[in-house]
Amino acid sequence: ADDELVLGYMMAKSGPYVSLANTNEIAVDLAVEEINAKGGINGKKIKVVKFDTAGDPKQATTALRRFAEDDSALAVIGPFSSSEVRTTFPVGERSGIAQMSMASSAPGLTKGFSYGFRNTTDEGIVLDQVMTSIKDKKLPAASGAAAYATDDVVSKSIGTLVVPKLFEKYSVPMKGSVDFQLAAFDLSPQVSKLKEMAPDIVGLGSPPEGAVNLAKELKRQGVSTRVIGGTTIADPELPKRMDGAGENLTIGTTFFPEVNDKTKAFAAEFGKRTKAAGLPRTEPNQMDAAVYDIVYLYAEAMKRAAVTGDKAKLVAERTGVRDALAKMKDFEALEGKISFRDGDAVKPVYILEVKGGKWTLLDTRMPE
Amino acid sequence: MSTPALVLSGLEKSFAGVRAIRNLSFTVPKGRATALIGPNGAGKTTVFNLVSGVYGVDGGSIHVNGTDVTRLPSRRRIRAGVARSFQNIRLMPHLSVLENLLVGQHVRASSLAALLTPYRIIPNHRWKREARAALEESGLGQYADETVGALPYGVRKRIDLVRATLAGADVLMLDEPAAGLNPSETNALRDHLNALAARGLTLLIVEHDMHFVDSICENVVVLNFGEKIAEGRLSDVRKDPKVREAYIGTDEE
Amino acid sequence: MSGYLTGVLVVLSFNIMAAYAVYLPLAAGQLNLGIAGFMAIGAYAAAYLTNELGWSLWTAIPAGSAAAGLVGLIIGIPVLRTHGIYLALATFALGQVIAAIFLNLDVVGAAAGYPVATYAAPPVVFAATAGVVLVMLLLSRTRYALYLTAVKSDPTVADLMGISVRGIQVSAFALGAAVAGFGGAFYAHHYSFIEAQHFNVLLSVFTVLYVLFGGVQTVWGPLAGAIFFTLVPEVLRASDQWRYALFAFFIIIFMALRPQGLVTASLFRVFRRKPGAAA
Amino acid sequence: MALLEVSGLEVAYGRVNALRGVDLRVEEGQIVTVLGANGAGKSTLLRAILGAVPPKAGGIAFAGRDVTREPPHARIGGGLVLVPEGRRILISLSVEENLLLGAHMRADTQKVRTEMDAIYDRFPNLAERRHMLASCLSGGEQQMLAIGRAMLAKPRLMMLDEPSLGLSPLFVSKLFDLIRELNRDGLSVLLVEQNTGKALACAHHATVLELGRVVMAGDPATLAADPRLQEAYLGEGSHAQAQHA
Amino acid sequence: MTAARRGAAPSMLTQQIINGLMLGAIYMLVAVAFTLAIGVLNFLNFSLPGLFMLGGMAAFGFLKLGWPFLVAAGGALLIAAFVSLLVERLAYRRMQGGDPEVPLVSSLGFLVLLENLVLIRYGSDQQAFPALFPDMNLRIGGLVVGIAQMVSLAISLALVAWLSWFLRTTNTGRRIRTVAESRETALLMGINIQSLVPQLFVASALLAALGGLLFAVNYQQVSPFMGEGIGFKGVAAMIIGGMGSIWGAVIGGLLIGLAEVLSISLIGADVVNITVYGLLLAILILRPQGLFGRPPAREKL
Ligand SMILES: Nc1ncnc2c1ncn2[C@@H]1O[C@H](COP(=O)(O)OP(=O)(O)OP(=O)(O)O)[C@@H](O)[C@H]1O
Ligand SMILES: Nc1ncnc2c1ncn2[C@@H]1O[C@H](COP(=O)(O)OP(=O)(O)OP(=O)(O)O)[C@@H](O)[C@H]1O
Ligand SMILES: [Mg+2]
Ligand SMILES: [Mg+2]
Repeated sequence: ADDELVLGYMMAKSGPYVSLANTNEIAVDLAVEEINAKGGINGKKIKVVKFDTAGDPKQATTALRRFAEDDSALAVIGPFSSSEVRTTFPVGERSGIAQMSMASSAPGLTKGFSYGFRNTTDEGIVLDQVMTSIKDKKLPAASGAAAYATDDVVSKSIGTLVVPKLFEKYSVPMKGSVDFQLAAFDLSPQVSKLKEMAPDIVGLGSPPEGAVNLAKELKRQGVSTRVIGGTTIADPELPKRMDGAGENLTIGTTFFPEVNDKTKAFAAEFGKRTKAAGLPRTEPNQMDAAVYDIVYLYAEAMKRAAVTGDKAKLVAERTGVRDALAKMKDFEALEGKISFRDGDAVKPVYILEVKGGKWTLLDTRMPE
Repeated sequence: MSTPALVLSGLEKSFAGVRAIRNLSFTVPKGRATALIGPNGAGKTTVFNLVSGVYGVDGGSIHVNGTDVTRLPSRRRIRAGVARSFQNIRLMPHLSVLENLLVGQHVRASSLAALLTPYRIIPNHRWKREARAALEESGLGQYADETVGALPYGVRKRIDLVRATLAGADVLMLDEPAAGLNPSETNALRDHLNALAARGLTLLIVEHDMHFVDSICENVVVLNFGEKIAEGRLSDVRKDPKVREAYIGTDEE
Repeated sequence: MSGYLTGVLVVLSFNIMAAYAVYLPLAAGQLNLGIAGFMAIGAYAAAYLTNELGWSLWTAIPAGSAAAGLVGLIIGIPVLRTHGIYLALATFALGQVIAAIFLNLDVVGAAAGYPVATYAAPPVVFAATAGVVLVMLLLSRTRYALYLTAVKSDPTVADLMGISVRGIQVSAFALGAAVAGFGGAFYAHHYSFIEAQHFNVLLSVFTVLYVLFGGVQTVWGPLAGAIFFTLVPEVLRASDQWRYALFAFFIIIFMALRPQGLVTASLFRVFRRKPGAAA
Repeated sequence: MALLEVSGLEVAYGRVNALRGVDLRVEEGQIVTVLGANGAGKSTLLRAILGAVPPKAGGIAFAGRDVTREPPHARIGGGLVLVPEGRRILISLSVEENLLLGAHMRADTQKVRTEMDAIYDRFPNLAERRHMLASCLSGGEQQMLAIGRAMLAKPRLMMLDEPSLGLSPLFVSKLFDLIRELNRDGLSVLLVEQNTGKALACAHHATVLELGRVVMAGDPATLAADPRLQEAYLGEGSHAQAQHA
Repeated sequence: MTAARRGAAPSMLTQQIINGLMLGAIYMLVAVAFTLAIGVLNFLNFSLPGLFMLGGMAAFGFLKLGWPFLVAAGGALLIAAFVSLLVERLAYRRMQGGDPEVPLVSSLGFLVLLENLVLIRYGSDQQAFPALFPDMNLRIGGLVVGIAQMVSLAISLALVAWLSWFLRTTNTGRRIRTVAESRETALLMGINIQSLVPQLFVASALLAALGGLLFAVNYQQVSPFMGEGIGFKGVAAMIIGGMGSIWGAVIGGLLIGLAEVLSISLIGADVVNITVYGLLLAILILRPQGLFGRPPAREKL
């Protein structure tokens, strides 16, 4: 209807990313409810149309086509994964509709797209902050090694580019690297190699599963080293899943529930709603926070562009939303102050460490 | 005298050290029917398999219409002029009768154009017409579009024969064509074969029914343990004590 | 046309092309579980040609298809020494190896994937698919198709009938690979991005699945299977997390009731008989 | 009471009616032969008696028991054994394993061994090839194997579907001798044969099938003399044979 | 320093070989399960990876309910056996007489169904399977050997030995081989297919589920998709060894495990698929029937 502002939302509610993404919807609904309760934007309510892409690039383009051509959406929340972003950004660019991903963190995805945004932080920046904290706190860092999944874009670029450069920058001698497949369950050969290298820190590029398997195998073979990682493994339940292993694991993330009252309140409300929905995880992860903020970012952009939701002005208003986003500076969001640089969000990084089987906040760092 | 249709000389074949064919030589004259008989396991089917190239020979040579085919790959032998039927019927069960016959025509329709012509769209296509005619001729017209798998043994046996004739080869090797046919059907088969022979085809027939052999073949070759033990007119060979002992038995007639 | 419908039909188009790529060798008795590998070859080759060498879509796509066909031909010759389940597993391994090679090939982005600049719009994809279906329909009416069945059902006898069994097998394998490459090349240029991870075993296996589901007795089977497998999950979209479970359940029940697949030869025989019976 | 009693048996393959109400009796100790042209339904009859194809109507009683609803293995366990059309040798098993398969339901291993030796004596071709894969056997040898395999199953009623197919004349004679001999030892036989003369000569009772129906039945000698039968199933050549026998 | 290095190198290689053999033991068990289904029934049973997963996941679920380990394990095996009977009923039995590839469709349907049902119940995450003992490893002079893995190796070998004897020499073995070659003939020979085949399905399901269970115990993890990768490698192991050859499956499993681990440790995980599946491809091209398989008997003309 004309009295609503429509946002499209690509969910990854089934498929490979469910465990990370299935709570996102709660966060989106929460944000929309909050905004609408306060009277909406420009006197109009926000309406979200949803489409489950199952993390599949083909379905994601179908979703985008639907939002752009059938639903008259003003902008699109998502898609989730890097692969989806690669296929939907070109379509969005041709249709002139903004998209903002909540999870894809592969380097350079927004390059060449004026309508493509990400509320995520480049893993290079995150790991750099982790390393600075380790140096600041004078934790042992005499030698390093890299471990990464080879068949995942983000993981591989962390392992082969980010980590070596990082160690060079902080003059940590690099002893070597080991790699594994995403689906690998047996990391004994890799850990046997690491055991021989005996580094102080291991830079890890991997999804959470790899981190869990690596931590357990390190423990089995009796190797003690500090594993550091980025947002790819920032799973609130990771310490629990590692079942006693993974002590000292240190990561950077863009969200931690215990930072301030706002985050605590969000976490509490989120916990209530997920429990009511019968979801297995009740603690918000960084994607939940990111997608929550995306709704607010879009709301702010729509306000600034003074959109009306009038179908006749759709093309102009979509461009208006994009332009307002691109100019966004220090927007006060749940995750902290957010600005956009070349389509990517610039926001605070929280350094967490596993202590006694729990995440603890080691440090908070603002980007330069 | 014209070149013989088939000349086997000094053939040898062993399986796992057992000599199944031993120094076997015989000639099949053109345009006539010759029988190859012998007890079970004598090596008759093996001879067919050697001539059609299913097995390579261990020694000796095979000439078809004067050409040496001994080293020719099996799929080329039918082009050299020798086609065969099978003792254990080998029709393609999921194809229709007509389609089986079309496969049989392959040697004569193997150009790229023939291969890629959508013959099933063209009504009354020439190859289909020919196959149908051949079926009608042997009284099987009604089965043309049936799936082969469900047909009774005797019918399949006769389709197998028609398929062999459609290759256009002038030497036909038939492995027990009358097996599984009842006497009246055997009579029909006899007429069919005599008609083929009258057309100038050369027949080499393996058959255990001596009356049948008698009524078609002038010459017989008798095998036992892979060796030729007799050759000549059936009436003469029959009297040979070696043949009686090994093959026909004494209580016959 | 609505954007959603366009999206779904595009997916359907690629599924149809993949289905025929599986169907061709399957008609000759070869279960090719590595079809995704050949799609990858077509996709990467064509994308490389348009991206790096500036070829046009109209030359790059046939070239990509030809590249896949050629690889199929060269690899088919040794691989087709195996039969039955061994062949299926050999092609499976082949698909894995091809995908793994692209995953490590830096000129086309390796694990980071390969963005493709040239774009093939939906109507182009639809036309290409219609072309593939038409060619398959025509082909199924030829002796070549008959020989595929003959070679599948009794290679020994087909050989004795003078048919070059190897020739038929290798050509069916290579043609299937070429069709896969054709589809892959379009895929790359439609979705503007390819990554080796996409061309995985499951893609191959699922393609085989819907071809068998559609039925391999006639050329219509793959088409029916692809349509079914694309549309039913869309219909089940509302059922949320139960979607795939329901879908699988449906497949099992359907196959138990109709093991020969959706479209069978006897179905057509019934149609053909009807006018005769009326007369 | 008859050993086997088939009444009103009907079998259909889809729309094709292969048997349309067949009645047949085999008394204990009898040899009964079933004759008929190709496609008459002879093989179908034997398969239906064994239970390999389900009947549409009619009943089958064996050894005083209604077995119409029983699965084949129950019937075979009761002594109803078939030498099937087309031999159905298992090509991936050795000759000896094929024979042992015939005895797979028997527990008396020792006895099976001695019986197997007797079979090897009778079919020396098999003895020589006992450890070879059965796929190597010649057509006739495979037929011998199929018969030997059935003998090892301890039959009460042996059904033979064209057992003389592919056997040499000498062996055909031996086969019929064997059938008579087994019959003398108490085995009942249901014989489908194209070698009409020989079949009639050894049978106690004959039945002629045509298009799935019994068209003639009775004493073999009378049937052999029947002009209708002679015309349809006995060529001129075999006529003499039957007379002779 | 250099001396230490020299001392360390061979020990790492030894450790890697041990790692490879242990991994191979898991593949082997799956390979044997596949041998029963494919080598014996000619049925490329894609539900086996699902049953493998079920072995691990169901045990995990029962343990979560607080059941003692042995009961949970027994329950998991039971469930797998039951599902396998359904597979036999709905996927295998109904499809006889058709193309050999056809039952593959519904068995794959079962795989998808099982995975999604488990996913709905437990989520797609990999879950931690509780450790049975605090440390299940033998440590001998710096080498680490998993006890659970040793046990799986032993169980696999024992099962394999018994199975090959059984199939070769017993009446049941011959019956099974008959069914494998031709159900139709088996029926005519009086083999009770209706009871024999389900038994085989149960047996192969038990093997697969046992594999999954041992996997869960070994690696202390389970997930709805854990069967896929291993299932495929298990089939590869079986094929390398040669179909129907049980000892072949053993050698194949160990070979694949070794190839995987050695290529990771000597070259990198990048090449695992290339080496493992390249090995499979090469062996099939050079020896189309696998290392220990016999070329299929062909019907004589
Ligand atoms: N492929 C093979 N491997 C091993 N032995 C074989 C093979 N083919 C044939 N033989 C053996 O060679 C001998 C001759 O077999 P062949 O089939 O030629 O006999 P035949 O004369 O046709 O007998 P029949 O009249 O019974 O058909 C037989 O003893 C058979 O066992
Ligand atoms: N599996 C089947 N499917 C369909 N029809 C069949 C099938 N088997 C047999 N028939 C049909 O049933 C009829 C009887 O066949 P059957 O094999 O019993 O004949 P027969 O008397 O044994 O012939 P022959 O002497 O040639 O062996 C035939 O018309 C045949 O086409
Ligand atoms: Mg023979
Ligand atoms: Mg018959």
